[in-house]
Amino acid sequence: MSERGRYGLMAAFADADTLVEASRAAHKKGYRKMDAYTPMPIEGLGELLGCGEREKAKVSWLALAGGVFGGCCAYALQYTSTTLGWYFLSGGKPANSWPDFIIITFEMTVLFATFGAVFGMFWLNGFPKLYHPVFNVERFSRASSDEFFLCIEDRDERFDIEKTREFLEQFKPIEIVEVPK
Amino acid sequence: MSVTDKSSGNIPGSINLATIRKKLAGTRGREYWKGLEQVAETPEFDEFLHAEFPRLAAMWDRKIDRRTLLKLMGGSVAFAAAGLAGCSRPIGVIVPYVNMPEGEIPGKPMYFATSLTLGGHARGVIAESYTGRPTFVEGNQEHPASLGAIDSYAQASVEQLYDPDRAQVATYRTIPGTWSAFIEQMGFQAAKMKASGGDGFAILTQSITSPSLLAEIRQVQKRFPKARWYRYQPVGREGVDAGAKLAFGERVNTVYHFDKADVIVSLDADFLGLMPGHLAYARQFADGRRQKPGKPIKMNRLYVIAGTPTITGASADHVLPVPSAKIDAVARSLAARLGIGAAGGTTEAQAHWLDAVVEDLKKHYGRAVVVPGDVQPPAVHALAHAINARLGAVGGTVTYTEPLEPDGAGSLKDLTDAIDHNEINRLLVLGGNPVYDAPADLDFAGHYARVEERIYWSHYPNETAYMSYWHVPAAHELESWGDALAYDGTVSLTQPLIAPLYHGHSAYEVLRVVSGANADTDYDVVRGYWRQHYRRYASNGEAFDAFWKRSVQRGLIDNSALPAKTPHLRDDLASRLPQPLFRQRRGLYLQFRPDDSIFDGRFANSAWLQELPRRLTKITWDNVVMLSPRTAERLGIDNKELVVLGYHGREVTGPAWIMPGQPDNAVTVQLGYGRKRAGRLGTGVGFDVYPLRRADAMWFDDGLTLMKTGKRVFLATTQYHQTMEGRGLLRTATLDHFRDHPHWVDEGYPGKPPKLHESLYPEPAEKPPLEYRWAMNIDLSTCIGCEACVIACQAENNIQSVGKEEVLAGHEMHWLRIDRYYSGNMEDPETYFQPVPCMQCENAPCEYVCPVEASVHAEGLNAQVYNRCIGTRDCSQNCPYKVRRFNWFRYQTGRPTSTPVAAENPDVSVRQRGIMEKCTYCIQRINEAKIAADKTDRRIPDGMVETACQRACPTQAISFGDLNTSHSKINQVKDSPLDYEMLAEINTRPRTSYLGGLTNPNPALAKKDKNA
Amino acid sequence: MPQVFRPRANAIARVLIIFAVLFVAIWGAVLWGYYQTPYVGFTGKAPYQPVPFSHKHHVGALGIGCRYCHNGVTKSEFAGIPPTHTCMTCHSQLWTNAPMLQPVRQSLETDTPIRWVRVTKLPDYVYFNHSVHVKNGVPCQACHGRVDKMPLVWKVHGFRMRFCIACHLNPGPHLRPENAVYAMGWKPKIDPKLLAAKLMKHYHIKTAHLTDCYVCHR
Amino acid sequence: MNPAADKKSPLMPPDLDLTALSDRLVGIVTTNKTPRSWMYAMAFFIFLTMVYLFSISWVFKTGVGLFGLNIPVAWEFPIASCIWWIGIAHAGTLISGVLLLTRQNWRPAIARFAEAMAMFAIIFAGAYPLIHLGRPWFFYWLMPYPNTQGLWPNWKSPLIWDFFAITSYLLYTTCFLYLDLLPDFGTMRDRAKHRISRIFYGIMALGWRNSAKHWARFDRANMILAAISAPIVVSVTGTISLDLAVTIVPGYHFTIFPAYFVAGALYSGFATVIVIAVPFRKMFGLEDLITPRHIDYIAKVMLGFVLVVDYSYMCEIWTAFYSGAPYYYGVYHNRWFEYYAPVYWTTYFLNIVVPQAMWFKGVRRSVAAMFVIALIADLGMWMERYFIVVTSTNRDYMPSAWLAKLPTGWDFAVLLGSIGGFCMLMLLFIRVLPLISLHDMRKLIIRKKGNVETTE
Repeated sequence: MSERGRYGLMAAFADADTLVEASRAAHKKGYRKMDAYTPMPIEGLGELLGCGEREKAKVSWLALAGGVFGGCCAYALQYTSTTLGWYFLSGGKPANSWPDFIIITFEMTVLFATFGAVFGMFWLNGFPKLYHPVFNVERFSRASSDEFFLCIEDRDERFDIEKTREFLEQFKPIEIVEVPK
Repeated sequence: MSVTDKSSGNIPGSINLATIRKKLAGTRGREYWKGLEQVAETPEFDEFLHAEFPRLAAMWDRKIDRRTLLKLMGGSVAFAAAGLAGCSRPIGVIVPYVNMPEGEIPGKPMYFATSLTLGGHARGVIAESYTGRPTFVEGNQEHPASLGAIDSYAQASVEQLYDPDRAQVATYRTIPGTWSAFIEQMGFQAAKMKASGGDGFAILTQSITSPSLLAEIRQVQKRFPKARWYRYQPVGREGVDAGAKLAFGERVNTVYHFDKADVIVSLDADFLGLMPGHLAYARQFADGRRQKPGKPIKMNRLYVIAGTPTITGASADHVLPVPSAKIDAVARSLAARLGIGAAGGTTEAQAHWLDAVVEDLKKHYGRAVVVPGDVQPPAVHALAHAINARLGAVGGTVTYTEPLEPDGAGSLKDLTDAIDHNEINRLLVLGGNPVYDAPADLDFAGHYARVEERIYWSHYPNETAYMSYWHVPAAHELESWGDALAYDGTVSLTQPLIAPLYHGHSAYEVLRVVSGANADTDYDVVRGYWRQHYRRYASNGEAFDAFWKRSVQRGLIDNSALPAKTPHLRDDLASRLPQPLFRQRRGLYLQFRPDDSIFDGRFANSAWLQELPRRLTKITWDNVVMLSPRTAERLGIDNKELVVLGYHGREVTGPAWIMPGQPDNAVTVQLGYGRKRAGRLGTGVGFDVYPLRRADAMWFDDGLTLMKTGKRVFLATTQYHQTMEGRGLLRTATLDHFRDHPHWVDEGYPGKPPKLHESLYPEPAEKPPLEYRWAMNIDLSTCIGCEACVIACQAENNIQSVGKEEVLAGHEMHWLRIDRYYSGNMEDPETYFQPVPCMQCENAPCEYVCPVEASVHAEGLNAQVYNRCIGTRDCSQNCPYKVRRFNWFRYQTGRPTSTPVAAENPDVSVRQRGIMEKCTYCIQRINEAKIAADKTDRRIPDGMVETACQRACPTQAISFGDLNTSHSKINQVKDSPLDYEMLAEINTRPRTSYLGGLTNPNPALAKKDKNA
Repeated sequence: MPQVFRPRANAIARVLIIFAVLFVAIWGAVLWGYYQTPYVGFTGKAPYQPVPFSHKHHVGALGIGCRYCHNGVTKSEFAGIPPTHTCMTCHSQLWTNAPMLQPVRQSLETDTPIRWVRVTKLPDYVYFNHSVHVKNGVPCQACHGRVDKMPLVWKVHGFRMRFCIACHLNPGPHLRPENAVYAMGWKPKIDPKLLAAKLMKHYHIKTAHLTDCYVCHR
Repeated sequence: MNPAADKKSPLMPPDLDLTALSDRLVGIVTTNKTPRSWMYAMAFFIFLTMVYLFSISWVFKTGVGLFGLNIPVAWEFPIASCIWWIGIAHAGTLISGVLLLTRQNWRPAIARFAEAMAMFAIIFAGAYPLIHLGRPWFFYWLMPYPNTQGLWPNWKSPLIWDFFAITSYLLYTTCFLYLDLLPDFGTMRDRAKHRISRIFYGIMALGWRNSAKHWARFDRANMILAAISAPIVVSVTGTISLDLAVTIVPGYHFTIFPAYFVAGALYSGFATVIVIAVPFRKMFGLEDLITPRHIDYIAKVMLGFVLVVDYSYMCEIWTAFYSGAPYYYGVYHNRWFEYYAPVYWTTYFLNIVVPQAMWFKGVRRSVAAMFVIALIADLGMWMERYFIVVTSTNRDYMPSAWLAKLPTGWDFAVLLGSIGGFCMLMLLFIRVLPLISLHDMRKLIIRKKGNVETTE
């Protein structure tokens, strides 16, 4: 038990099914501040752990915002730089040759949508977050390859070290550890 | 270009004289003009870097700044700025005059009327000079032999002037000596000669028409009665003189007037290409073919009996290919048909052809003319004189004057004989290059070596110079005073634009020094001569100074043309005619011709001329052995295959060229190549044919053998595809067809551009309307393919030459090219020329593909902004006319082919490596005119702006002007029913258009239907 | 244990990201600023001259007109640098043996030009024509500044393409009546806007194609 | 996932569980004994890279005249190669994007290095047009930035479209690849041996900790990028084809070009995936993860696209002759009978006749055969790009300007050099990161167990 206090209680499971079962139970039991750690995405876990459709939609919205921003800027730049101020006659085409401007507008839309999605995801996930208490657990390194973890956090008002441990025991985890902050 | 000067045509005489006196007095020419440069000290460096990036340039050439630059690149910009803003960096040096010559305005060119000679005959030119630096020459409208036009040789004189390979200093036995040492030694020897009356002293000159120089020679002969004068010109006109003697018993100068002629028959005469007066002749001929708006449709008719294809033949309505050697026979048959002498042997086809021609000639009594070629033997000339007399041409289409050159000079043969008899111990060679270009059988080199004292005066340290004791560098015609006669005898004056760059001296000085007289300057001599003789031409009681000023201003002496005279034709001419030549042929005929570009070899070191595509073959940097297709077939010779020419035991090897229109069994080779000491460029280019030349057969002979070698070589041609693939690019028709179908140019060709509403965009996309809409038109009926425009464009626009390897790689730079297409059969095809400059499209395909707006529309023109170009080359990809040129490497400096920096036009950017360039309609001239007009708030009057190509064109085939000026010449031309736009159907809307070509074939010989 | 970083790593990471962003922004600003510096534009600093000729004295104090020495300005693209003789027209009488003028006298004696240090120079691919500008009412001052206040002449403008374009797009405000073209520090009496319009009409200036490339580049 | 697939030979060894998977794939990176073959290959490709760098610097110093260029033929090798490289890139994007959307279970094994391939290919593709500039040191004039001239790029120019397309494609691919790598960076961080590498991977992982919330957002972002992949692929090669198509050059000016180029691009791209996969699976003993069945799937896709390409050939010819313009007949007369005819006919043989072999299952399943066919496909597509670029302008409107031009040694040096550089980067990549996406494979394994819903 470190001096920095406790982050939560973590249970390791051998397979995904048990983890899902446990998390579902925990959710039913009213635990809210908890998180599951799995080597690969597992359907439905998100909803149980408070990262539901609304949360995911944020990413989509950011992507859309990015796209719109990129597209508008691109067209605005092309339009203003050819029609306002001084411009050149080129190939007998008018200043605002909109068909010629479409491609760059499109490319920029796509590019900034990409940025929106990727950096939006980073932002929502709070990256970069190089240090995190869960890493203090020795076994946790397997979360990125073959084991499944459920961590009920200390800050959950229902959290009680004994009760929670009992609760987790019933799913026969490989191991239960306290996660120091 | 200053328009004010040109329009009013006044070339301030006295003022210039003042300048020139100063120049002549001035120190070494080089510093002189360099000192006047209003740019930084090393122009070439500047031009290179500044084209690239001004500030970089300013920094790059100084140590401290290179350091700064590195810092800048290293990234500590702020530091560099802060740390070094203190130290002031000189941008360059600016050097004013000490005492500005009167009338000189730095930054404005001055124009001097002067004249340049070729083979002794003068063409008047106007030379442009920037702060004392000649940069450009163009024709002098007032000069009868030029009429404002110019030929490629004269055009290249500027390049030759600055040629770094020119002789730089007087040498004795090739060791640098001094002019004063020369004077000293000559004075000493002259004294000795005086005693012997000049015994053993001989002067060898080229043909000279200069009155003052001839007077000088007479002076020498007076001082040394035993001195002898010989004359040799590799491209000589002995046949002409001898022919006249034969016909009239006296030498005459024949002047033709093609403007008066309806039917012209050329007996192997290239009067459009290079006869004396060819510029004037071309103009007269073209005026007879041009269709003038509102005038009745008519044009003259030209028959050419051609020993080898020439541009004259290409412009002809009917060509009869006959080996030069057999033209004698044809001429006799022609004459016989007109009742003169006995017929020579002709073939069936020839006979039929001649019948038709003679009919035509008879029909046009008094308006017909027969022109014998310079290369033809006396008999042909004599017959031509007789025929012309019989046709009532004399006094009309032909006039005779006193000969331009006096008699009294021995031939080269006489000289070598004299040397054989040890009669010559001191030989002064004034110009020419006899060691290289003398007929081989005379073995001039061998004889020359036997002369004790060999003095040579010439531009280049060439073959002859190498064998001479004293070699004195010659002052260029743009560096010295002089005079010469034009083809009609008009006295043309030469004035210097610059003090000799390379310690050159004029022929006068050399002649005087050698003959021990006091070495007056050429200025004193020429002026002195005319002070004595001016009264004949001066308006009554005119003072000499006024006369001189007037004449120098105009570059010629008014109405000094020789008066016409009518020599009496011998009645017994027929009987006096020599036996017909070549009754039966041995082997093949060998024919020599001066080269389209380098003449007799004197221009071999000129990159401009070497790279100028030969008029018909489009070959650069080489000469070839021309064979007719049939002959090549018969001998199994492949194009570009090396063949060995065997003639009188001598052998020469050169690449074969299968020449459509070349007479069978006749092999033509060009003079002037295979130089051994021409300079960096000329040495070793092509193969030397002088070893095959014999004094008794200067132009043609039989007995030639041809041997295959099986080895093929690369020839750098600029046009690889010779037919038009049935595309309506170049449109021609016969005159009769034109009469019946006035709008034939549009009939049966891809149509007009699409209607406006068919375009996605509103058309035409224009900023507020333009004040000027420049446009060009090229008349295909009068373009003779002489390529004067190409080289004029090169000179005006700082276009670089690139050398044979680069031309082979397809990297040539000429903005204006002359496409040459053949049609019809290989034996005597029709040949068409089509000059192709930038079309200045209004919907320019090149523009919209440029990512950086280097190719945009400016002032209604299709601008190419060099300093913005990054060289994607998409514009060239998208140019349907392929008129854009790219600087693949750094051509502009540092290569032997680079144009001398001093010769470059300060009004045009010198393009750097990696950028695209193209025809700009000479925007610098347009801008000058616009500025001049703008300053006085008036419009540019029609005809004030002339593009370089337009001005150079001998036939005025190119018209240029402003479409917004109503009734401007260009508008009239474009209203012609013959006007058409090339590739109009792809909707590029070119500003450059063409007038469909017309020919006027004889119905009796209805083969040549030129209707494409 | 899988923990690789210390808690403070998070903070550090965030700070680094912010710095990265700032760095790019600042770098851009610096570059932009650098191009405005007198160092790049050669402005503001009078180079040393062989003869310390003072425009301040000759123009400002003595009131000699520009065209007396730069007489090419109305006729040619090049305003012209006076030949030694022009200097000597006065200095053969005045200050005939001032050591300062030694180079001038020497130039005349030895017939070697004075080598002035260039102050203003445009790239070779820019074809600026003085005469057309002064004839159309563009005053010397517009480009060369208050020369009458310069002991040794320096450059006041960087002469970037923007500078030229700005005026070619809207010449009006820079124009002056014909009599004031060569004046220094001239102030319009009437409302500048009115004057501009009047002068544009007076000089027949049409701006539509004044920014076409071919106006300055060939 | 389709049950049919299970009846066939498996896409991965049945006994492969999560632990074994991680051990094997991570092992490839963390192992200390690098395969000999890798060493030799690396040495060779570093040499080629040197050749590349030297030749482009020399061209930079001397001038683009070194390439086989002249006035009718102002574009050749570099542009052809640029189009070719971009095409190769597209397969990577498409595999990791479109196949993700369509839940192809043969995707995971090949997606990762295909994506890497895409990125490196774009780098070399993008370099070509710059090398090919007359004044490459002014390339930045293509970018819109406030400058002292007050000028902007010419937005009407297809080359500017190109510049933007390639740039955004490169950035997009980088994002997509990094996103896909993020969880695997996490794995590497947790399994790397040395502290240094752990820190490196740790930083790259940005603190990824496999939380279900991470996964949820990760999935969404991944899906969005996947959805973008298709339009970007089409638009980029489409744009490049417009470089040619918007000109008025007969032989360039065909409306079918975008579709035609995209199909060709994907054909050569998938071929390249095979060309890369085959040696790698040997080198690192991955025969059981990248199985003949994978190759088979790719082959089917290739066949599909090559048929589109062949259709386009015919369509183009038909258009040319239907146009009724002599210039368009000229183009085909030129391609069929003139100087460049051998290139044309070889191309047709390679791209029409040879691919038909892929109709046969035996061929598709034979790794060796497919390797050869794939190489041929790449060659064929390169030659196609070459003849399109060159044989159109060398004889267009003006017969007098017609001229052919052979490539020079520099052309080949730069082309081979770029291939070398590309391979070098690929080799480097697989020694630093798992060449097969771990988390995708895990999904596959879990799904095989069949009782848990994993997202896709």
